[in-house]
Amino acid sequence: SKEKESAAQKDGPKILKVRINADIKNLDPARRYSRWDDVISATIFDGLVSYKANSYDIENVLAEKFEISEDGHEIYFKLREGVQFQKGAGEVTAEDVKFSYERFRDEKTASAYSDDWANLDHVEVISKYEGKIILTEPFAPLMRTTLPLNSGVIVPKNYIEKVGLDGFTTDVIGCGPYYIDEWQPDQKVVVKKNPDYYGKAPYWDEIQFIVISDNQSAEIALQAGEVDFAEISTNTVDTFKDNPDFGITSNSDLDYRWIGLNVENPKLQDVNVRKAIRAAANVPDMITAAYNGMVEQETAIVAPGLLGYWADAPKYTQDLDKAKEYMAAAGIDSLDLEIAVADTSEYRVWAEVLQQNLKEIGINLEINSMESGTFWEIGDGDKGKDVELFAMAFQMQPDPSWATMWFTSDQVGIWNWMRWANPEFDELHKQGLSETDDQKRQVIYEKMQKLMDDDAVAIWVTNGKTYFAYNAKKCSPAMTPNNSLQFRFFSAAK
Amino acid sequence: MFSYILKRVVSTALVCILLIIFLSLLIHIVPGDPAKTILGPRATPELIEKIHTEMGLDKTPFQQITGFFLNALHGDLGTDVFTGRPITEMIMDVFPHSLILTTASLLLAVLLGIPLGIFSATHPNTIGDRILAFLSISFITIPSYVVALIFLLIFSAHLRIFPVIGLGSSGNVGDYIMHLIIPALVLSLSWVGYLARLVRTSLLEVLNETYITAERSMGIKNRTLLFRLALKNALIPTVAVLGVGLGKMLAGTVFVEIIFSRPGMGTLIMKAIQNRNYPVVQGVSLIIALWFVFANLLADIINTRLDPRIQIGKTER
Amino acid sequence: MKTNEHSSNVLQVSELDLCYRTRSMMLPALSGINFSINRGEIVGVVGESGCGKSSLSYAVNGLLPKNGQITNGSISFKGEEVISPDNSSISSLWGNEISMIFQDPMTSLNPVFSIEEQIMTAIQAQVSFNGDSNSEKREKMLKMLERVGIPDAEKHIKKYPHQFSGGMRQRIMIAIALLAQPSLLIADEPTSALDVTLEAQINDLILKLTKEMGTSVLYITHDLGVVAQICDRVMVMYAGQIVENGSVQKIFAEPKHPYTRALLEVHPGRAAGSRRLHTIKGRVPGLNALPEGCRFASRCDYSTEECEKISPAESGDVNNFVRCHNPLSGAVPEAETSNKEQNILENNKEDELIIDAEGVKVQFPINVSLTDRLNGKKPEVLRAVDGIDIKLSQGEVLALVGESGSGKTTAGRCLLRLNDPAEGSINLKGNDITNLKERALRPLRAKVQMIFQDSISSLSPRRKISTLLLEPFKIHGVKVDNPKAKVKSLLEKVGLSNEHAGKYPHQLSGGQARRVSIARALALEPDILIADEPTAGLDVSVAAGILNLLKDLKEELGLTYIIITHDLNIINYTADRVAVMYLGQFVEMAPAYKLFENPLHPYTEALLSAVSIPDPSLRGTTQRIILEGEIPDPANPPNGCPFNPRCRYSQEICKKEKPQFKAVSDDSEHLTACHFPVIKNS
Amino acid sequence: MRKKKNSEIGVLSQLVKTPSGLIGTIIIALLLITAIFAPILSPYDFSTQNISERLSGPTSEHHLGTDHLGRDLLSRIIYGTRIALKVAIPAVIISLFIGVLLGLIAGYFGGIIDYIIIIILDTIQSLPSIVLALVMLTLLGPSLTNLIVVMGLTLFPGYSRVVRAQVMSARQELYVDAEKALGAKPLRIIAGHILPNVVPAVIILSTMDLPAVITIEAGLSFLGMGVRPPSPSWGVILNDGFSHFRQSPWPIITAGAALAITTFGFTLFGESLRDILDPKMSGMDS
Ligand SMILES: Nc1ncnc2c1ncn2[C@@H]1O[C@H](COP(=O)(O)OP(=O)(O)OP(=O)(O)O)[C@@H](O)[C@H]1O
Ligand SMILES: Nc1ncnc2c1ncn2[C@@H]1O[C@H](COP(=O)(O)OP(=O)(O)OP(=O)(O)O)[C@@H](O)[C@H]1O
Ligand SMILES: [Mg+2]
Ligand SMILES: [Mg+2]
Repeated sequence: SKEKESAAQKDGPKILKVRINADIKNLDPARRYSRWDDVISATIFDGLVSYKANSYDIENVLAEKFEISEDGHEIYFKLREGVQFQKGAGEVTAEDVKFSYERFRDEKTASAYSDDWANLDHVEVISKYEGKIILTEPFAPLMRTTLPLNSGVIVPKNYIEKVGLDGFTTDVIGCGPYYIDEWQPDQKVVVKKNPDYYGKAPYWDEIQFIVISDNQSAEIALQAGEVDFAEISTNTVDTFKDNPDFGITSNSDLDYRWIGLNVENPKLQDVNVRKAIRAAANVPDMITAAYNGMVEQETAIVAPGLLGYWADAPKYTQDLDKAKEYMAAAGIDSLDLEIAVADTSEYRVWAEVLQQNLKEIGINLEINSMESGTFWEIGDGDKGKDVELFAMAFQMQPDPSWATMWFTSDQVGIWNWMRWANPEFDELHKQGLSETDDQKRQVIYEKMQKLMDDDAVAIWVTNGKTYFAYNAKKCSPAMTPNNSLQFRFFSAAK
Repeated sequence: MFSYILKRVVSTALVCILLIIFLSLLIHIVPGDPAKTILGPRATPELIEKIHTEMGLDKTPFQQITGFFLNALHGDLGTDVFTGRPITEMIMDVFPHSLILTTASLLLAVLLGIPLGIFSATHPNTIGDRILAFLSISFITIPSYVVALIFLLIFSAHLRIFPVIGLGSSGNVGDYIMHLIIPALVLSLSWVGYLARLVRTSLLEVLNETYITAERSMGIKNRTLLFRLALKNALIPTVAVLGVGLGKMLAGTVFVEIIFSRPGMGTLIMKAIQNRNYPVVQGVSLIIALWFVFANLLADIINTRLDPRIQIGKTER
Repeated sequence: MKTNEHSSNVLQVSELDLCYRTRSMMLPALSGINFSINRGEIVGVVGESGCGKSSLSYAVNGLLPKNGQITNGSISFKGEEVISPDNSSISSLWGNEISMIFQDPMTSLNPVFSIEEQIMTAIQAQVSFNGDSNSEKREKMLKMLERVGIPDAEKHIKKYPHQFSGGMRQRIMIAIALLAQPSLLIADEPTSALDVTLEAQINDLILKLTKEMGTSVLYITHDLGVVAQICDRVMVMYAGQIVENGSVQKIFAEPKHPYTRALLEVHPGRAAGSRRLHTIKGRVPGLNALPEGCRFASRCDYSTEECEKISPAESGDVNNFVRCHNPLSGAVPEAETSNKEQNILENNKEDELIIDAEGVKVQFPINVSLTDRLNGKKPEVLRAVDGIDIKLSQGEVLALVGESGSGKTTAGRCLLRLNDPAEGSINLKGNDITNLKERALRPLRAKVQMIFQDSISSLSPRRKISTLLLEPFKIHGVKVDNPKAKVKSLLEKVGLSNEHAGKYPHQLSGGQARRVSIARALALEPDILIADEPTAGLDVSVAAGILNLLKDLKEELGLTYIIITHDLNIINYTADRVAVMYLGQFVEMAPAYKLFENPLHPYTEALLSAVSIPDPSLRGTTQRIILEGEIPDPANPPNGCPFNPRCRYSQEICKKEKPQFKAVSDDSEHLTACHFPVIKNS
Repeated sequence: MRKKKNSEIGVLSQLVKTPSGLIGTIIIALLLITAIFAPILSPYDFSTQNISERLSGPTSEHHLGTDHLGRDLLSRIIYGTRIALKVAIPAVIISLFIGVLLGLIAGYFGGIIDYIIIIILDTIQSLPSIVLALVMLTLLGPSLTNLIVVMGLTLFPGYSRVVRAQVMSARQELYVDAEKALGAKPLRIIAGHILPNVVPAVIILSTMDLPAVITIEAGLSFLGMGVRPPSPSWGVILNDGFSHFRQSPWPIITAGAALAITTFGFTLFGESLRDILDPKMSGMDS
């Protein structure tokens, strides 16, 4: 039957079926919410520049020319001529570029990604195809995360002005290799090859993104041939590895996941207590139990491979003697603590392992697992002072400032749940944002991470690693090193 | 009939009002912010405020409730702030799938349960009856999610006879039905047991009635007696129970839909609760409540067809 | 003669034994039953409750309950043996040769099918209609329905059983049973759930139709009066045996078995005006403890040592025998009578009225559907009691009689304010209680008590008898020094032994339960007692016991009674005055003896003539007035005189004008509401 | 007092006479024993982890295998019995208390009070209990106590309805009129005469509700809304097992079986009890 299938594919359209973990919410690049909004809109929209297949290297896409001024305040671009938006929505012009970028700063758009364009002053239109992006200050992440990704894509100005914001949520129009064909809420999203695409035509004629929220179900669907490509859980990697029909691809994530310690809480004010906890925690066990050992231990907030990765960071493993020393130094021999976790299996396992670890140094850890909605509120404002330990994961973009921005002192009571306030750290963060020299930035971010380490405010667990399994007889995937799936570069089985 | 329906409408309206009041109050006390829950650290204060305004969380509960009802009367249950889709549309998209799933499983239950019940009632206290009784109780008591988990593995991972994930490709009726079979079977199992027992008891009861003896004494043959004269009486309680079953369909579908990744009312409300997507929770709850009332009404009406003694309107609500 | 008998013999039962299997033992419900039924003969079966009358009918028609088993003997139908292990030979006779009418017409029709569907299903199954086309079958069905007295059958067959009254349903049952012109009809107490007037109608119908068709009837009843009226022959059953079998004339004239005689003696129809009713001591023995010798010995006034040891055999022919060691001879002696008139005069102290109710009306709201209400229909009421006056002095006994649904119970309940009067005033012992608050009424309740129609359900099911008997004292805060002794004395007062104190109500028999509720009502020594149908559903002997008790209590305690009943037989014995109710109104009121002698209202006249008297010689002699039709719906009473549609004297004026309730002759004690009272020309 | 005991023994001895009653009683007895003697019966501490032995099948050391943290499954299942009963019994008692009270009030007073109560019951019942419980748990946050309270609040309408119906029909009964005619006050009638008639139905309903509560509790825990770790609720074991099914089916098999057997036992028990108590309390004979 496998042969028949491929035979049929030779005749009919080439269809790729991809599992997505959750339904799309909004495909408008400025108002996207989830990772799957990102992945799918990336097939529909093109920006001035983009990452090449399987890499962080940037190439021109819509831009014919793309130049950054010496002082980093201006970016000149010249568009390809004659590029058409899908579904007859007109030609791509510099006006569209201006509109696409400036709307991120517009209050009416209420973009969750407005910070991507934090330093945008305005876009100057020089001619129909030429323009300049004017910045108030140089902005290092712009080239790394804003322009090559979804915040840098071009949307049709005239069309959006015509249909209004509410008309541009799931029925979007871009100028990328695929156009949106059909959306069956909670079931699937179908994109089809854009016949008028100006660039290299993608291999797949049609991609169906099928919603399967549960990992187990997805794995079954993959085995049953109901999908061709799916994210799988670390627990089942072995099963697919042993099966020649399937290929596995994985990449370390950039996310950072940690157990935070609230330094403002009286019980944790003493750095020795925090260090004792850190020394007692058995992170490798957590990794074995929660991820079947399929991920790497994280040593600091910036992931390996990124600018700012701190290679020499200490890698903590359980050391009970040391932990007891710290406890003695703090002058306590027993303590009742509570860890707040959102109720997922992953965090629960961490907490349960930590519970067992801390028991050995006389700390009784209560696990307060709560439903995620409740969890997200506990760090708010002064309420956050009562938090003791918590398990958390933040998403990350490939620029170190994305990691450090949440732990400055003005984030206390917002996202800095450790309530760790360090003026030096704040200052360094500011510097890191406007510094454009990569080497200088590397020094800045390493230093920031050291500051965090000294104060023992977090037990870093893992950056995570995402595993995808795919039908090796059918397709061959492509993604950036941080797991951004590049469906436009997916090809036939190799 | 008319006054009966009017009465039902009034009490349904009261139920809905109370439900929405309950949910609206809940929104004001429940911890958790929809914006933060969905966006995590991306949620800026402005964005949070905007989402609150769009959800109407800045209004007083009274305004919320009245506003909700005024709109609901026009069939407008609000829009999902995150996708911008009308909630009515979101519900109408998934409702048929839940309905088909429930109906299919009830149908399966009727097709299997009633004959089994008749068999038991006509062979009381035989080995067959005892075995059926044991099986029925087992079917009734094993939680549906346990059955679902086990079926998922047996049928999909090992046997691979039936596809079980999702709804199947759209527009392909055959594929849809194939995807329906296992989930419907899982859901129907407890109903099979339940109906078998119910039919058994009520049929046995009916067979002991004087009128059955009287009819037997008129020379009516056993077959006619059983399938024509007794069964109709025995089905009256069954129909009422099926009505409740149809009305409570969500209770079962939540698990089945989650485990088999089927879109439906269960998954919709589950996700909405998790995301604190209040307008969706409200809208879905309202529809569920209305459906519940409707299903019971339907059962009542069918029962008046079956049982001439029940005069609609004279029965207690 | 012999050959003739054989050929005309429809049913022949010999040496039949029937047992019921129970967990602990086999209960011998029937033993050694011998009889036969001839073509066209109507054979009555009588006996107290539990004597095996129904079991006999089950055995004959093959509809035994699951645990029933024929252990011995034979039943042959028209010369053919019908007992077979799987019932197959008898079941082929069902509907065609043998058919049944059941006791309760309310439960013997399938509630979810229309009359037409039910009859047609039955017809389809019956071989005698095999050749007919469907329309012919329908034709026959309609004709039969007309014959049993369902007018406009075409219209009514679309209806469902619940839309018919009990009497109508029983007619329909009779129609179904006689459709195929069977040879044998088995009727198990077909009228005991019906009123006297309906009973007469139904029995007449059975008699008429079966005579026309030549159908034999096995007619089971506990009322000897009915037997005397319609049966050719009677079999008396006692504890699973036939103790006497013979022609009606002979047995009523000269009962040989002491049990037969006792049954005749206790019949209230014979007791008019007597000082004291006969009763039969003891109870029918349970099947699990049948005595060795004669089963009746322990209750028999004539029993000898032989009787207690040796079970007597049948002596005589198949259909003419007695099972007794010492058969009696001669007629049953007349009951002694006392002078009624005097009784009344003694008690009638006009000056002090203990009950004084005037113009009392009780109304129940009727659901009017909203559509009707929107169409301008006003909410209606059902006038259950429609303006009655009740005045009673100390020690007087008033009887309320009337057909079912005439409002007797409601009238009684209203006097106790269990139903609130819509109009009128109620004065009890000089207190106006018409609008009294429940709280204020409570102390008075101790002095006015009611015995409810259904005694078992008027006793709280999960309380022991002793608790129930002490409850009145608790409620009214009366201290009881020695509760046990109190319970004992109360039970003794109503003729029960102390062993019942620890039982629950459902463990009592109907008669015992009634006694307990009397004891409870009497606990606080009330002045007024309202007894609602105190003998309904009881065996005659038990009923007689209750009536004696009431009478004794009256004499002892000087109670004032209202007795509600539809059984005119018992009134003559108990009541000083009688009020006849029809559709919520009094149509006649008079001292009991005057009412019996000279009923003024046509309704009273008809009620009296429907009374069954256990004397077959009266058959055909007194002119029986059988009331046509049934009591109208009280929600929708006829215009003019409420009785006019059923009255044989009805004239134009009766349809228009409601007659006044007043004295018609110079006798101020005898009131009636009739335009044309029946005044005897004596 | 002694009398009462007798009658209870009477019911029990009748129960064990039928096969299903016997099986039900045995299962419940075993459950109770397991719950009470959990520390003695379980071979290990239910929370001790042994990461290196995680997800093993049954071995001579771990008779039912281990979970994803290497904890002994047998011990966890045994302690799970405690949780199941700890939630179910108080929850049923709460709903019984509220339900009976409201049912009595609605049934006895009728009219507008009845109407209001009925509407409230309708409202609660118009949402499936699992959804209602989810919504309410979101409000209160998952914890053992909250779970109990929420279950109690979702289930009480069942009792109210039964009690109300019984009271309504009891109110029509003659014996209530008879009490009234004797001059008894409403409280006496309700407490002394109506309530005892409602008791059997309520007892039956509550034995039938116990397995329902256990099922819902495990279901909520399965959805991640139940009790807190490391409490070994069967639902939690199922949930964890579901994430690691490919590696070891044992958590799901054992927890699923424990749940199935428990609900099966309670249902058999409840039904046999109903057969005995209903319609007349013949078991009360002395
Ligand atoms: N199915 C049965 N199983 C056991 N005993 C039975 C059964 N049916 C009747 N009996 C017993 O058989 C005896 C005769 O009952 P049967 O109903 O024939 O009496 P009956 O004369 O018709 O009484 P009634 O006038 O009350 O109808 C009674 O003692 C009764 O308790
Ligand atoms: N609670 C009630 N609600 C409505 N109608 C009632 C009620 N009680 C009695 N009725 C009606 O009032 C009429 C008189 O009833 P009642 O019970 O007083 O008659 P009765 O003479 O005692 O009849 P029976 O001989 O059958 O006991 C009947 O038509 C009955 O249907
Ligand atoms: Mg009988
Ligand atoms: Mg009455």
